[in-house]
Formats: sequence, C-alpha cells, structure tokens
Amino acid sequence: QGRKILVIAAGQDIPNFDPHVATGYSASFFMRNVYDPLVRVANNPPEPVPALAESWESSADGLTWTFKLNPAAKFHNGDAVTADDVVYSFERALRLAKGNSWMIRGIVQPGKVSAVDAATVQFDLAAPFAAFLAVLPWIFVVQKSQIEANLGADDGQAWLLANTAGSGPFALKRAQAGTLYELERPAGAWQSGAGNLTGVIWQIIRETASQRLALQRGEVHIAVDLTSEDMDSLKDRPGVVRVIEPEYRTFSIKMNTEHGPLADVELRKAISYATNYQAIADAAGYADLMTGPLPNGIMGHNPALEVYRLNLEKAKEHLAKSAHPDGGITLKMVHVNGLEQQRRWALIMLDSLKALNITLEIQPMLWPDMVAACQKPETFPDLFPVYQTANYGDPDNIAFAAYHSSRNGGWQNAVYNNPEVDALIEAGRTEIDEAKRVEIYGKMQELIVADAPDLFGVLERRKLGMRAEVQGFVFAPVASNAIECNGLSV
Amino acid sequence: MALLEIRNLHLAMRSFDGEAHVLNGIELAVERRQVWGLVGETGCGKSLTGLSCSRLVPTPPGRYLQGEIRFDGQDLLAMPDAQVAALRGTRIGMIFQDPTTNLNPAFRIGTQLVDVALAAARRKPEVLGGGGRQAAERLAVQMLDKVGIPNAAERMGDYPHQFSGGMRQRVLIAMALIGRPDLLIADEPTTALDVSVQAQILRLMRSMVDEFDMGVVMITHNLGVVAQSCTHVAVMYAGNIVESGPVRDVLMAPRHPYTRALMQAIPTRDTPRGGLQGLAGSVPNLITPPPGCRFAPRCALATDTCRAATPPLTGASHRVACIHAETVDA
Amino acid sequence: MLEIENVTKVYPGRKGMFGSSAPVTALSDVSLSIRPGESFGLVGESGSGKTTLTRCILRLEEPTSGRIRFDGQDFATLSPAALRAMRARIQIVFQDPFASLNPRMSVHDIVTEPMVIHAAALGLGPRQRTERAAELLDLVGLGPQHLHRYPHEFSGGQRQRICVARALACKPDMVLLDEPTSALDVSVQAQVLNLLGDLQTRLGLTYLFISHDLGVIRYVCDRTALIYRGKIVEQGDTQAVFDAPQSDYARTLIAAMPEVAFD
Amino acid sequence: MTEMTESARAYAFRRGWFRFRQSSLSMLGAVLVLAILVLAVIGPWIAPYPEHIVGGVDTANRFQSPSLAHPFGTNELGQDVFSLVLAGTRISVLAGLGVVLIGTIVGTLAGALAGFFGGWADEVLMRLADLKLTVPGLILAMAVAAALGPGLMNMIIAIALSWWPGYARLVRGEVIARKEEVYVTAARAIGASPSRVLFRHVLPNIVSPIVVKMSLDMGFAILTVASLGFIGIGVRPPTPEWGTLLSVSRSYMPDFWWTAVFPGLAMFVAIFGFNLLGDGLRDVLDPRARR
Amino acid sequence: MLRFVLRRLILLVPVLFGLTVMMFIIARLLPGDPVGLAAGPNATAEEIAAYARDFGLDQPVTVQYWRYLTGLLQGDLGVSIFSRRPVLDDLIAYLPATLELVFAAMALAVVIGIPCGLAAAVWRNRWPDYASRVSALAAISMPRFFLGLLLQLTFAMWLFWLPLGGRFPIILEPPPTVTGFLTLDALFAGDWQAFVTACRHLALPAIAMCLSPLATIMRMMRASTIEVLQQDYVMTARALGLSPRLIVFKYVAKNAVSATLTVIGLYFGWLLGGTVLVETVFDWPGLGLYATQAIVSQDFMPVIGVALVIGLLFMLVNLLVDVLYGVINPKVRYA
Ligand SMILES: Nc1ncnc2c1ncn2[C@@H]1O[C@H](COP(=O)(O)OP(=O)(O)OP(=O)(O)O)[C@@H](O)[C@H]1O
Ligand SMILES: Nc1ncnc2c1ncn2[C@@H]1O[C@H](COP(=O)(O)OP(=O)(O)OP(=O)(O)O)[C@@H](O)[C@H]1O
Ligand SMILES: [Mg+2]
Ligand SMILES: [Mg+2]
Ligand code: NI
Repeated sequence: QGRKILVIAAGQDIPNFDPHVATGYSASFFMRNVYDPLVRVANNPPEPVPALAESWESSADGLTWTFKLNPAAKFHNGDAVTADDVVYSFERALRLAKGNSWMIRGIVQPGKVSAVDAATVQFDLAAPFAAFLAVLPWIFVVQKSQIEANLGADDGQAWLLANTAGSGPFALKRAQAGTLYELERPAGAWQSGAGNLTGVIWQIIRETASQRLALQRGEVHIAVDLTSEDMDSLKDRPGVVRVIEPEYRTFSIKMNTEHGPLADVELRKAISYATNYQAIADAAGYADLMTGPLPNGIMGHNPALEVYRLNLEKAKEHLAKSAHPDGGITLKMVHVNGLEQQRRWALIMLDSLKALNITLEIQPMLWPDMVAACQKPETFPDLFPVYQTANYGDPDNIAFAAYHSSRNGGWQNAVYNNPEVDALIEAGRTEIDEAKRVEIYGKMQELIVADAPDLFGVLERRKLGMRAEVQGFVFAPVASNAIECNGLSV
Repeated sequence: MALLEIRNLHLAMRSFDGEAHVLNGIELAVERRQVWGLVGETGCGKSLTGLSCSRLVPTPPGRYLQGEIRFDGQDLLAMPDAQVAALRGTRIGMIFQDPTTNLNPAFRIGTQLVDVALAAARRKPEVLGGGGRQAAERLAVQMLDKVGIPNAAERMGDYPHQFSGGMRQRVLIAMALIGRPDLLIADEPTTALDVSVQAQILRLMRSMVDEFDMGVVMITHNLGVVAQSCTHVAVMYAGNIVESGPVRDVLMAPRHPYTRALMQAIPTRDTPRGGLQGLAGSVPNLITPPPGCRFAPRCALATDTCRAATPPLTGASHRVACIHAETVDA
Repeated sequence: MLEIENVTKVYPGRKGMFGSSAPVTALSDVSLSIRPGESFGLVGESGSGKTTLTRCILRLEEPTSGRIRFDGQDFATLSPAALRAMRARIQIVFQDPFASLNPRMSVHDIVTEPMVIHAAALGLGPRQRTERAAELLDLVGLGPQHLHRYPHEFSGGQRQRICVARALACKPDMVLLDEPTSALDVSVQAQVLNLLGDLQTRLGLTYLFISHDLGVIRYVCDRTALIYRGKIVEQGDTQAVFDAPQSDYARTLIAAMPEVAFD
Repeated sequence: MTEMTESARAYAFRRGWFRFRQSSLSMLGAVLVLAILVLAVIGPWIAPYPEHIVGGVDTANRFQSPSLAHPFGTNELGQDVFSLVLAGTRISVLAGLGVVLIGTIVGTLAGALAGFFGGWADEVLMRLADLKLTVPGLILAMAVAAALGPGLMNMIIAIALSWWPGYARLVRGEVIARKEEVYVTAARAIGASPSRVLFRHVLPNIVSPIVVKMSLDMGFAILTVASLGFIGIGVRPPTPEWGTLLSVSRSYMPDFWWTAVFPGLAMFVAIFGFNLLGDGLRDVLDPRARR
Repeated sequence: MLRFVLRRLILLVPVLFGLTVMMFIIARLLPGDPVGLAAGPNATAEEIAAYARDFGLDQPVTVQYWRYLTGLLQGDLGVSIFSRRPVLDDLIAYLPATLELVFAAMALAVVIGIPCGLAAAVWRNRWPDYASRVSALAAISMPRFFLGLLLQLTFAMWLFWLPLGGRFPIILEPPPTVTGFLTLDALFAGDWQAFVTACRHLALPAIAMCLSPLATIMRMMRASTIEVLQQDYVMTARALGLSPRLIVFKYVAKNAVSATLTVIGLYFGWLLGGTVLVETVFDWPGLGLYATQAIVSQDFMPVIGVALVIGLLFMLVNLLVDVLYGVINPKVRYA
C-alpha cells in the first residue's frame, strides 16, 4: 500500500531517547536516525561525510574548526536548524556529562562553541585533537526551542525520555517498550540520498536464534545480533545476504598487572605463550586473531608486530623465571554472566592453563559487579575479559581508553600503567600529522606487547544478516549494528 | 411370591490380604408389610446383604459366587445394569446410617428431593401424575410434610447443614419414599441418633410401612430396636443367617447358641451386676473361615459334626441353622 | 473423692471466613460429688457436655468458672508439674479405641509410657516396667505375647482393654470412662463391662462412667446424673432415677429406651 | 486383623510394598530414580570424555552431530554432550537433595513449633509463609541467587530460602490436626510433658506426609535448579548443569538441536522419575490419597 | 460477606508492606553497583556519584525506604535507574501481556483439566485414567522452558506453522488498545484477522505455560472427584435411582470443583511468577521478561514493583477464589 518499512531485529531495548544521555547500540541506532550530528561517518575505511554541516575547515594548528550548516536542514516540526541549536546541543551534552559527552570532554569546552552566524558554527578546541571529526558523528543536535519549552528541573531529560526534538531522516512514530520502536520518514525530510523507505521498525528479538529464524522467514529485513553459528546456518539460504566484515571491536583478556601473582611479568608472559589462541578464534567463529593491542587495519596498526602465540616451551621458560616455577597456583577469572563468548573463552583459558599446572577459578558476574571490582587493584581479578568497541575509527580511541593510566579504576583499563606508554598516547592524541602518528603508535604497541598486560584475543567480525531486497547498504566498520537507514531501500 | 427373596447368596470381597468370603449362603424372604430386622455384630455382612438387594455392592472388589436375589420374581444378578438401575428409587428405596454424610452438602434439600422425584417419574409417571418440575416440587413439599418437617415449603430452600441430625434423617426417609418403592432397605437408620430421636424415627418408619404398603429390611445391631419396630428378625453371624423368624418367636425363644449369647450380653432391667455373659473369642477371619459352622470355634456346644459342614437354615417360619437347635431349646 | 462445684465452661465463638459463630456454653453450673469406690454414671445426649466435663476434670481444659477438687485439692492451684503428677491418680479411658492408641507405638510402649512419665514417683526401672506391663495385660485379659504388637493388630474390644491397662498403669484412684463401650459390639461390650466391674472390686477404683446407653448405666452405676445441654437435670441413686424419674427430660429419655421386652 | 506372627512393621511394609509394586508406574519411577542415583555417584567415572567435564575443550571438533564416538554429539566447544549430561546428574541430584533437606529440616522445625505452641511464633511463621506465597518463588530465588552470585551452594541456599515455608505449612497443618487426635489427648491425660507429646506422639505420625512431600519435591527442586541455570543464574563454569547447558545451547537450535535436546531430556527423565516415585509413595504412605 | 472482603482487603496492607521490606533487604544484599552500570561504561567517579544522587541512592537505606513508601502511597513506584522510566509506566506497559498469557494458559488448563480429571475419576483404573495420570505426571515433570523450546523447534523452526515468538507481527497495526489484551482488543475492533494472528502468537507460549497447571488441576480434580464419589451421598443418589450422568455432572462435579478451586487460585499466582521462563523463551514482552532484565542489571525498583504487582494480583485472585468458594460451598457461607 505504498508503505516501505524496513524491519530490524535486535536484542537490545532502546532505553532512552535523550541523545545526550543514552548509550548502547540500540540508542545509537535511534539517535543516528532521528537526530543529526554535524558530520556522519560512512564507508570502509570510515570517513567523515556531511550531515548538518555541508562543509568544514580547520586551522593549521588544528585548534579552530568551522562548520557551515546545510541551509535545507530543518527539524521535524519544520523549523530550520540554526547554529544556535548546534551550540545549545554541545553545551547541553557537556553540561549533562552523560552519554557520549566523554568523547569531547577536555577538547571542546563550554563557551568555546560559538555561532558565527545563523549557519556557521565555530569550535575553539582546548587542544589539537586528531580524532575530532571521528567523534562528531556521536554528538547529536537537538532543537533548542523545544527543549527550553520543556525544561523541567533536569534540563529536559524527563521530557526527552518519551519525546524527540530532532532533525534526522526519521521521526518517532510509536514506541512499545521492550517490543518495538517504529520510525517514520517525516513529510519534509531534507536529507539527500534517501532510499525508498517510509519507515523503520526496531524490533526486539532477544534470542539470536530467533532473530535468525525471523530473517530466514522474511519477517525481518536485517538481523544485527547474529552469532557465527547463525551465519553458518544462513549460508546459501535463498533471499538472505550475509555481511561479515572486520570491525574495530577487540576482545582481549586483561591481567592484573598490579596485584597478585600476575604482577609478575614473567608469569604474564608464560600465560601469554600458553594460551590456545587458535581455540579462541575457533570458538569465536568469524573472527581474526589480534596482532597486538590495536585493532587490525586501523590507522597506525602494525601487522608485522611480533606477538605471543601458543608456544609451550617458551611458556615454561618464562614460568621457570617466575615466582611459581612449577605453577600450582589458582587464578581467578571473571566473565559477564550470560555472555556466551566470554564463557567460552574462560573455559579455553581453563584448559590452556592446565599445561602450566595452573588452576583457573571461573566466576560469572553481573556487569556492575565487574565494574565495581575494577576500582582497586586488590579487588581486580587476575583475568578479566573485555570487549572494546571503537566508538570512532581512530587509534586514539582504543589506545587512550585501554592503556592510559588515567583510566585506571575503570573497566577499560583497571590497573595497567606505564608512564612511557602514557606519554606516547598523549603525543598521538594531539599530533595531527598522520605519518608521525603512525610512528608514535608503532612504538606504543611494542612497549605494550613487552609488558604483556593483556592476552590479545580476537577481532570479531561484524555479522549482519540481511534480506536480499535491502538495497543501498554500505558497510562502515564503526557501530555498524546501529544501522543508518536513510539510504536504504526495500 | 415374596417381594424379595434371597437364595443361597455367596459373595466374596477382594482385599490385600486375600479374598474374603463375606456372604456365605444368605437366605431371606421379605413380603410386603413385613419389617425385617437384620442384626449381628460388626462386619458380619449386614450392609453387604442390604446393598445386594439393589445390587449396589461394587464389583470389583466384590464378586458374587452363587445364589440369586429375586425381586418380584426377577433375579437381580441376572439383569443388565440399566434394568437394575431402573428399579432403584421407584421399586427399591434405601436409607443409610449417617444422615449427615448422605445428603449432598452443596445442594439445597429441595433440589435433591426434586431430582429424585423427577428421576422416579421418568420410570413411574404416576409418581407425579404426569406433571413436571412443579409437580415434583409439590410432591417434595408433601413428602417433607409427611415425615414431620415443620414449614416444609420454606425449608426446601435450606442446605442440609441447616438441619439437625434427626431432621436430616427424616429428609432422607422422604427422599427414599418419594418414588413410592415397594421395598425399603434401611441400613442402621438410627444408629447415629440420640435415643429420643431414634424413637421418633422408628415410629415414623412404622407408620410409613403401612401407608406405602412396603416390605422393609432394617439393618441394626440393636436388638432393642428390633424388638420394638420389626415384625421379623434375621440374626447374622460371619456371613450367615443363623436364625430367622417372627420377632417374638426368635427373641422370646432363641434357638441358636449365638442368638442366645447375644441376648445374654445385653443388660436389661433384671440383669444383676456381673450377670452379663460376654461371648468369648472373636469373629473368625473370613479369608480363611473355619470349616463348617462358622460359629463353632466360639460355641460351647460345638461338635465335630458342626465343624464338618455348614448347617442349613431349617424350619418353617422360625428357622435356625444349628444342629443343636433342639438341644438349646430344651 | 471428686467434687465438682458450679463448673461452667464456655467455648468462645470462632471467627470463620464469612462470619463468626456464637460462643457455646458447653457446661453451665455443674455440681457433682463422687464418693470413693463408687461408680457414678453420667448420661446425656450427644453434645450435652459429657466429654467437656471430663476434660475439665483432667484440666486438659480450663473451666470458665467453678472449682474442681480431687481428694480435697483444687487443681487450679497446682503448678504444671504438680498437675502432671496428679494426673497419675486420675486416669481416663476414651470412647474410640481405634483413635486413642498411637499407631506408631507398640503395646509395650503404650502401657509402660505412664510409668516412664511418672518414673520418679513410682520408682520403677525399665525391667520392672516391662514386668508390670505384662501383669497389666494379664489383668485385662490379654497375654504377654501381645506386648510387642501394634494397635492395628487388635480388635476393638482388645484395644479397649489395652486402654484400660494403660489407665491402670500408675495405680490410679479414679478412672474416668468416657463412653468406653459405645464403639463396641454388644458381645464385646459385655466383656469390657464385666472386666471394669471386676477391676473395680479388686482394685477399689472410683469410676465416673459416661454413656448415652441407659441400659448400660443402669447396669453399671450406683448413682447417676442426667445432663442436658450442659445442665444437670437430675441426679440420684440409679434405681431411683430409673424407677421414678423426676424431670420431663428423664422421663422421655427412659421411655424412648429400646429394650428387648414384649408385653 | 491379621493373625500372622510377623511384626506389625514388617506387615505394614509388606502391604505397602505390595501396593507400590502393583503400580507399574511407581516401579518405573523407582527404577529411574535408582538409575539416576547410581549415575549421580558413578557418572563422572563412566563418562567417555572425563576431561570435558572439568572444562577441557576440543575446538577442532565443534558441533559434531550424534555418532558412536559422541552419542549426544558435541557442543560449541567440542565437548562431548553425553559426558556433560552424565556429569550433570550429580549436580542436579546434589542440588535437589540440598534444597529438599534444608527445606525439610528448617520447615519441619519451624512448622512443628508453630503448630504445637501456636501464639506469636505461629503468627510470625504464617505471615512469613504468606509472604513467600505472594512472592513467586522463582523470582525470589532469582533475586537471591543474583545477590549471592553464581555457584552451587548459593543456588541451593537461594532456592531453599523460598522452599522451607512449604514444609512449615505442611507440618504445621499436620501437627495441628494430630494435636487433636485422641491418642495425643490420652498422652496428655497421663501427664506427658509437651516435648514428649510433640516428639513421641505427634512427629512420628507425620513422617509419612513429609517423606511423600520430599520425594515429590525432589523433582521440583531439580526443576527449579535447572530453571535458575536456564535464566543464567546457575552454577559456575565449568560445572556441567542441565539448565545451564540448555540455556547455552538454545541459540544453536535448530541446526545443532542435540546440544539442547539431550540436556532437556535428561532433566525431564530425572524429574519424571522422582515424580513417579513420589506419586507411588504417596499412594502407599498417605492414607488420604488412597484410591 | 462484604465485611469479609473488606477485612481481607485491609489484611493486604501489612503483607504488601512486608513485601516491600523483604525486597528492599534483598536489594541491599546485592553487592553490585547498579549505578555504575547505568551511568555507562565511560562515566567517571564523579558522574557515577551524581547519578547516585539523582536516584537518592547516596542516602542511607532507611531514608531510601521511607522515600519509597511515601512515594508508594502516592502511586509512585520509583524509577528504573537504567531506563529512567517510571516503574509504574513500565508495569502498565508490560502487565497486560503477562495477564493475557496467564489467562490464556489458565483457561486452557481449566477447560481441559477439569473434564479430564472428572473422566479419569469416573473411569478410574481404566485406560482414560491411566492415560491421564501418566500424561499429567509427564506434564508436571516437563520443564516449561524445555517444552517451550521443543514447541518452537517443532512448530516454528521445522514445520513453520506458528510464529516463533513475540506477541504480534510488527508490520501489522495492532488493534486499538482497550483492555491491553490483543485478542480481546481485536475482537472489540471486530478485526477477525488480527484476532487470529494474536491467537497464533499466543498459542505456543500458552501451551507451554498451561501444561503444569493443567496437570495439577486434572490430578486435583481426579482426586477430589474420587473422594466425592466415595461419599455416602453419592451412594444414596445411586440407590435412589438418579442417572449416572446427573450424579456425575451435577452432584459430584460441583463438590469436586469447589475443592479444585483453591488450587486454581494458588496456581494463578504461581503462573504469574512462572511466566519468567516462558516469556524468556518466547520473547513475550511481559512482566517476567521485564523482571529478569531488571534482576540481571540489578535495577531493583522494577524488581520491587514486579513483586508488588504479582503479590497484589495473587492476593486478589485468592480473595476472589475464597469468595467463589463460599458461593459454591453453602456451609462456608452460613458458618
Ligand atoms: N469394599 C469392601 N472391600 C473389601 N471388603 C469389604 C468391603 N466392604 C465390606 N467388606 C468386608 O465385608 C465384611 C462385611 O461387611 P459389612 O459392611 O456388610 O458389615 P456390617 O455387618 O454391615 O458391619 P457394620 O455393623 O460395621 O456396618 C467385612 O468383613 C468387611 O471388612
Ligand atoms: N473445642 C471446642 N470448641 C468449641 N466448642 C466445643 C469444643 N468442644 C466441644 N464443644 C461444644 O461443646 C458442647 C459439648 O460437647 P461435648 O463433646 O462435651 O459433648 P458430649 O456430651 O461428650 O457429646 P458426645 O455424646 O457426642 O460425645 C457441644 O455443643 C460441642 O459442640
Ligand atoms: Mg454396615
Ligand atoms: Mg463425648
Ligand atoms: Ni454349631
């Protein structure tokens, strides 16, 4: 009946509509489609493309950025998007200090975003930031007038729980918490390159097998949470297209470098050599083994880096040099209760460590408990598996979050600290020359491998299942499960 | 032809311990207007005899070995189920011991009476004179009135627990008689009642016998009740009728040693302190009953002949099953 | 021996789901006096308060008002321990021989239990207790071979004998008999009545004999009281009560008594 | 009355055994339970791949369909499902026993005291039991298990916590009923002290319903353990527990159905066995339920 | 009667009060850090603290509890720290789905269980009896979640007869909300197709749910029917010539059903709590799923809310059952 609705099956509910509060891939999906950032990220390797801003330029020192807004841009209620709205949005994000605001914290400062004229926004950065364009897609613009009309006591947060004030290619049509969210293309959508969709449904299907079956039966167009086993069984299914692409999502197992037996680098190396990497890759299915701390393929990654691979002789050598030359100790590994891949890896570690006569005690925990355990080295378990997703396609994202000592106490890097590494990370951050950055990150990778703070695991490929009738999909290795629907057709 | 004639009835009941031979050749003939008292100790088979009269003994565990139960000349044991069922209520009525448990607590007594009346009318239209539910209700009130329930019409809407024990027994009698049966089996109808109420109920039953022109089998273990309200009596012991006949003949001149023992065990006005005669020993096990006369093991007069074969019930109207009957009489 | 003065017992009404029931006056102003060595009969319809009276006498139930004295002692003033000791002197036999024996205890355990409880007062060792149990069984007409059997192996009459044996274990002065034969067949009833009479003469016991069978009361009791709805309506020598009943209630009751007699 | 000379208990037992044997279902239950108990003891020893039980993996052999070498196939880590299911028997039986025993002991004590002495103890207990009835047991167990963290013992405690009021209620009811029995009055009349009455006359006579409830509850305890495992708040890896196995493998259906179906079947058979047995025992031991 | 109902309603208050206390205690037992989870992976310590302040979680437990109680009196069930949505709104959104499922399961159980139990009792020790007993035991022994999986496997994955999960196909416009029960709403809207669709979605979860109450009701019905059949009044009815059909369907059934009624009431509560597993399997957007997710993320306001709602419903249903029991049982009514 002329309606073209794309149905996406996903396991996660959309917890919150406030673009400056919400997190998670489901929320990202929502924000990417209902709101607009200044620039969007697209293509593989990822690159910034115009969104609200039709063009931009930066000063030579990388400190001043100027964005020209697209004059066609207008909010769902028909009002034009102005520089004022952009300024308001950045300030609000910083004020609330929730959601994605951490990406620009310390770089963009309150008062340093200004409206040059109605269609021009200028940023005066506190420091040069190489990844500035890469983080901008995650700061969304809300309509100032609407928020101010519904300010309440909490800066409009309560109002934005159930309402939207965006300019994105789609607007919210109906929301059934826990079941589905339907978006609809508003009458005056201004975005170019739009496909034929009139609407999008985000349907919550918690079981991956159910997602797969729904896809197989044509009940949904895209399934975003499929496992490797699902991908295998979708192979050669008529009408189904599989998207299996490397992405900047690392999986590694952090070790407690500060407290307990693993504070001993020899023991860490012994374990690094004893780990059955192949089994980890097998269990992960569509995945590639990591080569060092940075994701393969990201700028600055060194594919020739020499890393640990299963070698029991070397493992025993290092063990002999440690305080426990005969093993005989018990280590504790935690994992997120219910995360199947982590459970598998825990079991593989248990199996691997038997060769060193080390017992592994596995404890499934709830995520908040795990986060709590990260606060002190004393409470941090010996082995701690983590996924790290690059929120933006820049090495700084992973390097800073996972290895900079300022993050100690948080889950991404609870204990590891090395002043040299810190210095390199900081240098890489503010350097804008790409060649220099590659060099800096190369050095950093070597240092980290020598410290062996992590067991570098795998990069799971992004696994999306799609109906063949979905047209216009272009994979971008950044948050690719938060599907951007503007350009799609069915 | 007698209204009810039980001939040589043998019944076995299966249980965990084995099959008990609980009725061992019952002989009984009941005419209209006769009130037969069936007495004996606990477990001697009185209730099973009574239930047999409308074939209500569950089979299994029960099993009829031989004999016949002739009602109006027809053998109940040879009839198909439906035919026996058709006799119940309209030809053969029943009253049981406990008036509390024999009325359904969840229904108004009016409902219960009317249902019985309607069921009876289906087989015997004259009960309601061809009328329907309204006639049944009228009849029910009438019956309640007849058995002496005051304000009968109003009490139709009451539930059983709103009546006293004696009233409930009256209701049960009304229910049993609503289909105008020819034969009424009353299994210990007054045992659960106080003496004063018992006397009223017995009086009521006697008056009904004449009015309805019925034969009655009244099961009891109280010889006093038998003496006061029965025309005939049959004494049972361990599945046998050992003595039967007109009530006066049997009770004034008991001829079976068991009947005599029973009589001597009841304290009367004239029994001196310590003058009661108990009966030594206990009732035999019916799974492996003693051979011959089942009373022999407790009988002072027993001889080898007694133990050899079950003595038959002999005599014309006063019948006794004991080879020593003459001796006892002397 | 036992003096009951103006005893009243009111059971409070119960709160049901859909309403509450009114309080029941089970005994009102009952006064009786029982002399040592006699058989005192108590007759009444069901629900007239007979059992309630025995429960009050044994202090299984607290009377609402009134006093009960046994051998001059008021039970109300006794401590719980003293009360339990006192119970050795008044014993009771219940109506239903099938319910009053613990199915999980052997006859030996049942009969010796009172002796175990009152071991201190009686001074009997285990061996002596067993011996005495055998004696008691003999006394009530059972044999020592029955000691190690369980209640369900006995007939009603035999069970009632076991109950009597238990009641006699502590050599009581008085036995309350709450319809001891109404669950039994006449032939068995005769045996038990004879046994009770026999024991009374041999041991000098005092009986409070409760029954609703007037014939039995007339046969057993020296004096008799009639109870009706919790009130004593008549009391006196048994003979006198039966021959010349004073109250209407007694007259109807006696008239309704079914007897094997023809005129 | 039987004239047999054998002791009353032997007779009662023979009679019970006769009734029990008559029902082929009860016998089937007894056989199943026996088998389960035997497997619980020897299971880990007769498992073809004992190393998989303690967490060994064989990622080269993932998702093999059932074959002679792997009767129930292999799972996502190449572990032998048959060995895991076999070893899971012990966990389930242990957990079930733990729950039932704790529930019985705590519940019987509480129920006996409440029923026998009444008063405020009774009030408090019954209000607690009411509370338990109103909060669904599974949600309570989930909350407690989530609070305590995964682990066999924690799970047992979490379930037992919502389990004992059932026993308390049963025992309380039975005690109150038994308290009115004539033989209890008889015991009081001969001067028995309250504790004697309770332990000698009341409690021995309510053993049967408790035993029946225990055997019926075994099945439900196993079920609840599995449910928690299924929700994902169960034992810690690598402990093989049926519910956890099932919960992990459900995402591999329908292609690798064997990883889910066999643990589920094991669960069903075990629960069915205990239920059959409990039902049979109830017929024998609980006079009110007699047919 | 009215007084009885009122008294029972008043009695609800202390039980609900106890419930909140208990759930609060359990919530406090949780060693975890729900705020840390809710604040997101990149939050700093100050942000987490601010977050905690937002929700009053920095206050002592007693203060928190007091706030909760006063809020409760005004119909405020607190806020989920995870979604920041008011718990009451969530409950209103999730409850109808659960209720629909529970009612459907219960209706199935009653409609099938009662006649089967009656039949088993009437044909006792013959094949209908054996068949029903074995299947009842098997049904009770079958874990609901496993049955759910098997049903999915068979009917949704292999045969493709019925949908795999969910409540309603998302492409279709659901009928306008009147009761929140999709089946009923579809009927009200006169939308036959929507009704069929809703039923098709309801079928598998309802079957998975209904099995164990069905078996219990059947067993209970059988047992109570047998007990009733052994009552003296049944013998009297037979002896007085009432037809077997009348005896069974009128006289016996009423007595037996009244004994079964209590079980139905108890089971209702049990089902409410037991939807967790089935909802998980079938992705049924109901309270159970909501509670599971709240428990797993240690978001305890929703957990308390769910416990309260289920507790309240349970008690109300049992009150209803007691009233019904009194209506069927004249003895209780007049006592
Ligand atoms: N359903 C039954 N199954 C097995 N045995 C039975 C059954 N009904 C009765 N009996 C046995 O049959 C015998 C006679 O029983 P019946 O009920 O006729 O005795 P009764 O004379 O009526 O006794 P009472 O005076 O106690 O009513 C008893 O030994 C009894 O145990
Ligand atoms: N525990 C109790 N609570 C309330 N009422 C009771 C209680 N026990 C007895 N009653 C009532 O007290 C009255 C007297 O009962 P009691 O048992 O003493 O009578 P009884 O004369 O022994 O009767 P029966 O001959 O039936 O044994 C009855 O109305 C009874 O309902
Ligand atoms: Mg009888
Ligand atoms: Mg009494
Ligand atoms: Ni002879």
